[in-house]
Amino acid sequence: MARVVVDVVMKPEILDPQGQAILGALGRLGIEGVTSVRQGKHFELDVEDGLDDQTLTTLADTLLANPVIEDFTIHR
Amino acid sequence: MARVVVDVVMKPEILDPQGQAILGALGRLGIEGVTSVRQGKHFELDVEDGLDDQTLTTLADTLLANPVIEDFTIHR
Amino acid sequence: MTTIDRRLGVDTVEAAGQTPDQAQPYRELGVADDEYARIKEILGRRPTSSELAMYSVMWSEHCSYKSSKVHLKQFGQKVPAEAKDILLVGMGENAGVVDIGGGLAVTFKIESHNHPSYVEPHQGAATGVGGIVRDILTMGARPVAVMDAIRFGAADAPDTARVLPGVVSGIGGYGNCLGLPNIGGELVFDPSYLGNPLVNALCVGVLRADEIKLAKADGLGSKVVLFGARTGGDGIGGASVLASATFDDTKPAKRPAAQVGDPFAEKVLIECCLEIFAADLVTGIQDLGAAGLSCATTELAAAGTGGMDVDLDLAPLRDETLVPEEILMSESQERMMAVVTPENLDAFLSICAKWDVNATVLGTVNDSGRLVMRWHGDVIVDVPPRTLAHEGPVYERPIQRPADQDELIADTGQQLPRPEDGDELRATALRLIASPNLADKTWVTDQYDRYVLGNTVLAQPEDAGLIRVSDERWRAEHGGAESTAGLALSVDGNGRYTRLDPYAGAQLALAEAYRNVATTGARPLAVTNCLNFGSPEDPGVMWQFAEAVRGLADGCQQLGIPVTGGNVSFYNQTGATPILPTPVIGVLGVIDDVARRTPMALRGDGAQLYLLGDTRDEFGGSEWAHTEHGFLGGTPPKVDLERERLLADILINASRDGLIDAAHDLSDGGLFTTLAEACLRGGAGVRVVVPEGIDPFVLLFSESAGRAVVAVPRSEEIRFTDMCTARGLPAARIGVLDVLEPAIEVQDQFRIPLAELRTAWSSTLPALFG
Amino acid sequence: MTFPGSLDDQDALRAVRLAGAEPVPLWHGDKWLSDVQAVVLPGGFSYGDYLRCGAIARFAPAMESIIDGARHGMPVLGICNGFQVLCEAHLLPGALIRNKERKFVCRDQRLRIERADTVWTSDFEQGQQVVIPLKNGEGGYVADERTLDELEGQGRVVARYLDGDPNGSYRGIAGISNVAGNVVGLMPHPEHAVEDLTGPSTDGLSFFTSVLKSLVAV
Ligand SMILES: Nc1ncnc2c1ncn2[C@@H]1O[C@H](COP(=O)(O)OP(=O)(O)O)[C@@H](O)[C@H]1O
Ligand SMILES: [Mg+2]
Repeated sequence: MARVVVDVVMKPEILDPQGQAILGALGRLGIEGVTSVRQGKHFELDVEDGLDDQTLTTLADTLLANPVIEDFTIHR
Repeated sequence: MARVVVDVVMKPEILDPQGQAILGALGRLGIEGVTSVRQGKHFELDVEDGLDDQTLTTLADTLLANPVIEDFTIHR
Repeated sequence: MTTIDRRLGVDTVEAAGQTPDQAQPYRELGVADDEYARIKEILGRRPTSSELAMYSVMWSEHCSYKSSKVHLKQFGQKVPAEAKDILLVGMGENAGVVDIGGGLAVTFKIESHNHPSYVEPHQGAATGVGGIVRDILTMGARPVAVMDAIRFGAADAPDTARVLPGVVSGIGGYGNCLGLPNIGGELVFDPSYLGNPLVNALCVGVLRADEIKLAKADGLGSKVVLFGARTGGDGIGGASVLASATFDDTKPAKRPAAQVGDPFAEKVLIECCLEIFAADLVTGIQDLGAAGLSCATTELAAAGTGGMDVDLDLAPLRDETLVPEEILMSESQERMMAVVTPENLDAFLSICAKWDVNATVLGTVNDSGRLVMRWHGDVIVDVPPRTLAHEGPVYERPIQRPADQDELIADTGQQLPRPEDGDELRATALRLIASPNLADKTWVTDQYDRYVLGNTVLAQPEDAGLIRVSDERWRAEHGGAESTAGLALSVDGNGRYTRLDPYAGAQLALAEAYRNVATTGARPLAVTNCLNFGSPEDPGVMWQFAEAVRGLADGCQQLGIPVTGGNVSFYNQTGATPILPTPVIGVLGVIDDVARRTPMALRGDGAQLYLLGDTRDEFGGSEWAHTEHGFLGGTPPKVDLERERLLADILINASRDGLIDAAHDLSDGGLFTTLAEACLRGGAGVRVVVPEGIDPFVLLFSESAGRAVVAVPRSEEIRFTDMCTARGLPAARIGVLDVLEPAIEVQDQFRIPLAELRTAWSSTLPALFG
Repeated sequence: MTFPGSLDDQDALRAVRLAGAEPVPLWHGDKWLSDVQAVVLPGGFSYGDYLRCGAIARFAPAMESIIDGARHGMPVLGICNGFQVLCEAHLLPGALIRNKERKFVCRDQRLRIERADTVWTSDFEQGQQVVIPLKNGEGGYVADERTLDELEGQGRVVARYLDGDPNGSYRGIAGISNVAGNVVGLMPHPEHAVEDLTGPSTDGLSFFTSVLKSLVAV
């Protein structure tokens, strides 16, 4: 049994309303020194050791992320 | 200028409908060997080197995560 | 991974017999000494900790209504004669059911989720919607619409900025995802709600009059099925003392501080149940809400053949560390319990499978008169179910009219400076219409889907929501044609009026909801209510409560519409300071032909504007005193329910006979607010003439009850005024519609172009909440 | 087509009926479409859509035959969630993301019909302005510049928002079609604008009469 983490973020060219909003809120909170925020998704999977990287990639690529607008990274 | 990553996940005892839905879909996709999925948020921040951990924690605690139902980890 | 013996440390009936004097943490569970003594007397031994858990939740204020019961009885005792035959199911069931004719019935109810919405606004409000929808579903009805009445602290208070957006996104997020149109509600700001917002959600459902489902476990050998979401450690704060008690010193795993709703799970649960109902596969059904399994099992068992055997360890868990006490108290959402005869079981389970709904047979119905629960074979619960479900404690709480009440009433606010000339009236009008309580609410309501299901005829900002009673099955039964019948609903409350006079305040809320329904042309039929008050242990609060209930019961009797159900929410206070006493009243009405409904919008040219009812100098508890002077004192507007009945009759007949183009009732803010809302809705302006002998300020801002404004086409003017004269309803012609250069113009006083008015009205909430 | 979390399927059936066609309810779990001539993917939250709207629906058994039918010219209209599903299934380019305002929005929306020559819009005038309810939480249409230019260049933008864009859609795009024009995705809800009694207009009906005419024509 292993823990796999998949992080999904919007491609840079796609605007990210959530990130923008947080950046805006920072100002109101008087927190300085943050120049950019982007929000993505974070998945924690428990997988059986048998599961190969191939399958994991398909999983991330077809389900967890939408390649049209998102990039993903798998941490095993 | 440094890249800081904050991951936010539902507290383990809290229901995570997102994760449940994905787990269900895996079955339909015919992907086996994944025993649990939890979906959280992934934030990528560009911060000035001056920004101290203290401030980062406040930020994560007030803006990025909802402490009532979520835990967060900061990777600097 | 080592599997721990799940039986370890679990208290059993046998153990309870052997250790009669073992100390139990009943006080921590909110069980009083005498209540604990009574439990022992009932059982003839000390309760097991599972039984104690069950008694503690079932005998809690929330589930047992122990402080309110003695007052709520009046609703049953005072059911109006004319209403007896339409009331198919009265109070006590999950929700009341009324007959609307044509073989159809309607069930509706309003419920509070105040405290959870303060702790976690989004999820708290969301699960509030989920809970009330399951109540309606449980009656065998298809939920067809929701409404929400929400109250917060001062609009500009920082915590309001935290709570309100979350509450609104929670109500929207959950309701939208269920595909239920939101057709109305209330949004009110008052400092007294700052530490204790009110989130009251209403749901209405439609069913066949002969297909009502009840919460009873009938039929020897019938199976008890738990279906829907798995059980987690949600909402069991109290149980932790038991958990730690059973585990001696070993701490139990962490339990959730807030519940998360899963609207998708609820959506499939709804469709699954409706398919099961259509196939007539259940003899009894109960939703799991507060007190979860404890409530469902005891109420089902108490109402049916009399006994039930349950294997609690079969309940599917989300968290394997849960102990029986916690499973029994868990309030995890999106769960239902059904009673199914053995021959129907397979069909039942296959429908659950079709919808991917998890279903487990937990037990069997018997006639032992006992509810027995086992945990891996050991008996951990053996109780007479009625003693939990129906024979809980009943309190006659001390009642004491608050000392400051007379003082409050004595200071009528006559001394408050009033606008003196046209310019001051104009400025006052613009400030009022821009004040948070009167301003445009679309910032909230645009987050709610009002179109889904395709039957919404009127929704916010109309006086009442109005939906067509039409569904697939109805059309199938009627050759594809849509039904013309409609349901109208309005919810209203006024904490300031109720603070000044709880009896009158409850009746004024009732009257406003009743008037709102009639304004659309629908005939008011039945009432639901959500009573939000402070601590019942405070004699002053208990007086407010008793008076409000008496006022509501008397009012319903006089209006001839029965109370079908409702909900009591006590302990709404910050420290020792209670909220304004806030009964929120929902009135349901019916209309034969939805095409005949009267909209609020003033459109077109030339129609004559009539003000119906009497306008008096009444500013006690008014929006004007509140926003302009932050003042609360005097007495609320006079209640005249006979007049409300007459006004409703006129509005309903006028709609049926097509005598009026538009109607909008008068409430918070008075005539000016009503005109502004109606003009901005339709785009037409009005030229108002102040009738002889009335002060313009009083005309524009007084909150006298029993009034409405109607637009009468010239062609119908005689017929309409004759009708009013014949029936003795004062109808004063106060002006005419005007579409060229639309504005609200009050002769010799002021003129406000609609554009300016719209800006003032619609900028407030966006400026506050983004 | 009804997915477990579909919400506007009843409305879609009603709209089809009011347009004069015979509505056939389809179930996401059925592999084969009973011989229908066109498919409407209605609004809702097909599978809860906590991950991404339409992400899971795309894999529904029924989607195989729909994707197949669409590739062979069967008219398919995806409304709101249906639009999201079509994008996830790569029958349409781009994607739909969280509204710019990060709030669900439900309002009567003015649109301009940019293409009156698809099977779903032939009953409109080119450039006709219509009012149709918009209600979505993830309705921001996004795609890379190349794709956007391609859509514009090939005239595949079917409808555009007027009075400022309500959800952050690039270039105010409210609806697009595939190259052949038989597959259309639309964020606003025409099925909610088919009766005077319940809608802000009856403008939505033309989407359904359009496809009916083109089908009886062949
Ligand atoms: N929280 C809410 N949810 C839905 N609709 C609301 C809400 N608050 C106010 N509304 C709607 O806004 C309109 C104006 O509200 P209000 O002035 O209280 O109406 P009335 O005075 O006729 O009771 C009504 O149609 C009401 O249903
Ligand atoms: Mg009203």
